[in-house]
Formats: sequence, C-alpha cells, structure tokens
Amino acid sequence: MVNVLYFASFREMLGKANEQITADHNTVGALIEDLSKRGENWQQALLENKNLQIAVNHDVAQRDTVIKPGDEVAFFPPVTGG
Amino acid sequence: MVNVLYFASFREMLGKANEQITADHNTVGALIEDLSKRGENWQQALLENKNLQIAVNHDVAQRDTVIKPGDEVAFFPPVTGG
Amino acid sequence: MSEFPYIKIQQKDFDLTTEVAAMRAGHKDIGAVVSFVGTVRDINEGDEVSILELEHYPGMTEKALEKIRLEAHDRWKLESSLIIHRIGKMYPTDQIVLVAVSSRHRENAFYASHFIMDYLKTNAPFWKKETLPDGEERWVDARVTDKEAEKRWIQ
Amino acid sequence: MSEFPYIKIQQKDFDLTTEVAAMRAGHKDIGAVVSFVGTVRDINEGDEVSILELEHYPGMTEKALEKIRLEAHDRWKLESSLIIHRIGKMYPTDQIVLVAVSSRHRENAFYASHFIMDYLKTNAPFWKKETLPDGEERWVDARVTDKEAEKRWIQ
Repeated sequence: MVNVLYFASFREMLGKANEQITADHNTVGALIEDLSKRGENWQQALLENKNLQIAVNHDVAQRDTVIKPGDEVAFFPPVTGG
Repeated sequence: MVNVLYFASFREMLGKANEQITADHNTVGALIEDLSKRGENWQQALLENKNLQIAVNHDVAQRDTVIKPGDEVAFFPPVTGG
Repeated sequence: MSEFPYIKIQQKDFDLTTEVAAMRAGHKDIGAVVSFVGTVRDINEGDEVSILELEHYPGMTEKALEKIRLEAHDRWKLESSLIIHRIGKMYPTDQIVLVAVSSRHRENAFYASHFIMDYLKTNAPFWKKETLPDGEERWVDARVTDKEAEKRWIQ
Repeated sequence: MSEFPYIKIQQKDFDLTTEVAAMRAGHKDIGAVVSFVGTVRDINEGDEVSILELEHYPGMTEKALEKIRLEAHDRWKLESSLIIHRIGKMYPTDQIVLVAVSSRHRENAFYASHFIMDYLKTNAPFWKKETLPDGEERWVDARVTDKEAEKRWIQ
C-alpha cells in the first residue's frame, strides 16, 4: 500500500488530491503504468507527459525509483514558486 | 582663487579641512607642486603619494586636470565607505 | 520551534525589518545582509493578473528548501539565512517570498541569495495559479529561463 | 525633496521595511526587490572594533552615488532604486548602508544591487575611522579586493 498525492494541475485534471493504492509495484514506473489504465486523462498526465515531476517520500524521484509499502509517491507539474 | 579641501587622513595629516588659495595654477599638478613646498608632510601627502585621490568640482580628477578660478579641488585617500 | 526554524511556509505576510533582525540575532560577525523579496506582478504573459494563488506540497517543501539553504551555507560560508514563502491567495504588489542571508563580506551574501532563489524556483514544490480580471483561472507555466538560471550554479 | 530623492546621506538609522516600501511606491510592475544592508562588524584586520566613524565629502557624495544609480538603471532596466548611507559614529551590528533596487525579474535586481555596492565601495567619497577598545583610532585601509570587485562590471 502506497500513499499517492497529486498536486496543482494534476489534482484538477485527475480529480483527486490523494489516494491509497493497495496494488504492489516495484517502481514508480510500474505504478504509473497501472494508473494509466484508468483512462485517457491518466495516460496523458502520467504516462505520456514528459514534464511529469515525481517525488518519493519528499525527495525528487524518477520512473525507475524503487517504491515499497508505506511510501508516499507524489505526481506534479514543474514547480513555479518564488 | 580656488577652494581646496582635505578629507580623512589628509585633513589630519595636513592640519586643515579647507583653505582658499589665491595663486593661479593651470592644473591640479601645478597646485600640488606649489603646496608641496610647505613641508615634508605636504610633500609626502600630495606629491609622493601614489594613492592620492583628486576631485575637481565633485568629479574625479587627475594631476593634469585643468583648474580655473572658482573651482573646488579636493584631496583625499582611497575611499572606504559601504 | 519547528523542525527547520529558518524555513517558514505561511499564509500571512511578513515584515522585512522584523525577519531580517531575527535572522541576524546572535550573529555579531556580519558585514553584509542581502534580502530578496519576490512580489506579485500585475502583468504575466501580457495579461493583467487579479489574484495569484500559491499551492505547495507540505513536508517536501520544507525539506527541499532546507537542502538548498544548507548548500548555500556550505558554498558561501554564511553566518545565517532565512527563507519565508507564502501560500494561499495574494494580490498584485503583495510579497510572496523572502530570502535573507548574512555573511562577513558582501560578495558571498549576493551570490548565496541569488543561488537560493534560482534553486527555489526550480526545486521547491510550489505552484502558482493566476486569476485574470474576467475570472479565468490558469496555472502559471514554468519558465525555461528559470531552468537555465539554475545551471549557472553547477560546479 | 532633495536634488537626488533616491540618495540619502544621514546620521540617523534607517528602517528596511519603510525604505523599501517608499522605493516601491508607485511602481506596480515589480517582481523582484533586492536589498543590501552593510553592517558594522566587531572585528576588522583581526582587531576588535568599538566605534566606527564615517566621514564623507558633501556634494561629491550625492553626485557620485547618483551617477552609479543611474548607470545601474541603464544597464539593468530597474523599476526603482534607493541608496542610503549613514555618516557619523556607529557601533558593531549597526546598519551603515542600504542599497535597494526593484525590477521585473530577479536576475536584474541581483546584478544591479551588487554592481551599485561594488562601485559605491570604490567611487563614493566616504572614509571610515575605527576606534579599538584601548581607545586607539585608525583610518580603515582601502581593500584591494574592492578594486578587483569593481573590475568585474567593466563591459
């Protein structure tokens, strides 16, 4: 079980801010593959989006970053603060 | 007649902050030559001092800067503000 | 005291004098203090902006900013530093962010504050949404120039 | 209003928030404000310093600072700027000088404020005298590094 968070335009596009996902995935990439099966907006936001930003447990991560139960995975667009 | 000002260590070394000088000099250099005849401290401060800074009418000047009656000539060490 | 006392994420505005004084407190060997304040412009991408709303990722934000802050300390021997970033709704001319640093000499303070801002822009999880006068809302796009600005600091 | 309203030479201390607000007033298209404050260090050349006294050349100071300020506006398209320099007696941790600038984007504000400080250090007629704890007074020597810092801005 991992905690998945969506921020900014991703939250709006996907219609949720966070969820618990019970399926087991070895990497962020596997989780993305799985989530993308939910529909076109998921596929566009996560699978086909070259600007996708990922964090695992508050650190910047990549598609090949390993995840384990209890981890917090976040998806968001490029940051624009400051 | 020119108005001559001395600042910081120069004022202390030469014992005065300003004076009116009536002699006519074509350039700052000629004025310095003349003032240096007053004694060793004048010679050291003005003639032999490679760190001497000069301003004429509030603008940075050099030894060959031309001066005319009514001008304000200032002598001072390198600046240290900020 | 929070986990990162020199990082503040808050809705409320900040007072420059007060925050800089707090950052300097207890550090006597300071000769230079540089403060950067980012403010809401009334124009973006050629359009008038009425409201700017800042969202962030609680937890990751503090961690990302603290990492940037400590790297600045390492590289420029700072005496002290402080980062405040506001979240929520803001309006043109409002203050958004404060980066303040102190050091013995000015050069380090200038470089360190510039570095922190450049890295904050591309590494801290904040997102801006702007509302135009007609009520249209849009997410602000990341600027390519910000990514380029970050590169200048790579050693 | 003085001849140069954005240049102030004064004995009294200044408040950062107040001065920055005054500098920003009437300029809406500001996204970045950088402020530099120079402060009295309690150590110079390895010795403890008790008092720092600032002397200047009235008239030339304002002219020199205004020239530097206008060059910064030309080179970095500033929205506004302000230079305050204190004179008279100051003590460790006191504020000596404020340079504040505003611009649309941060890069210009960082460079312009750094430029103004580097040029002020070598071109504005101020002189510092320090008093040590034993009462000894000495004029502060110009730093070679300040002359070098100025050169980086030559175009």
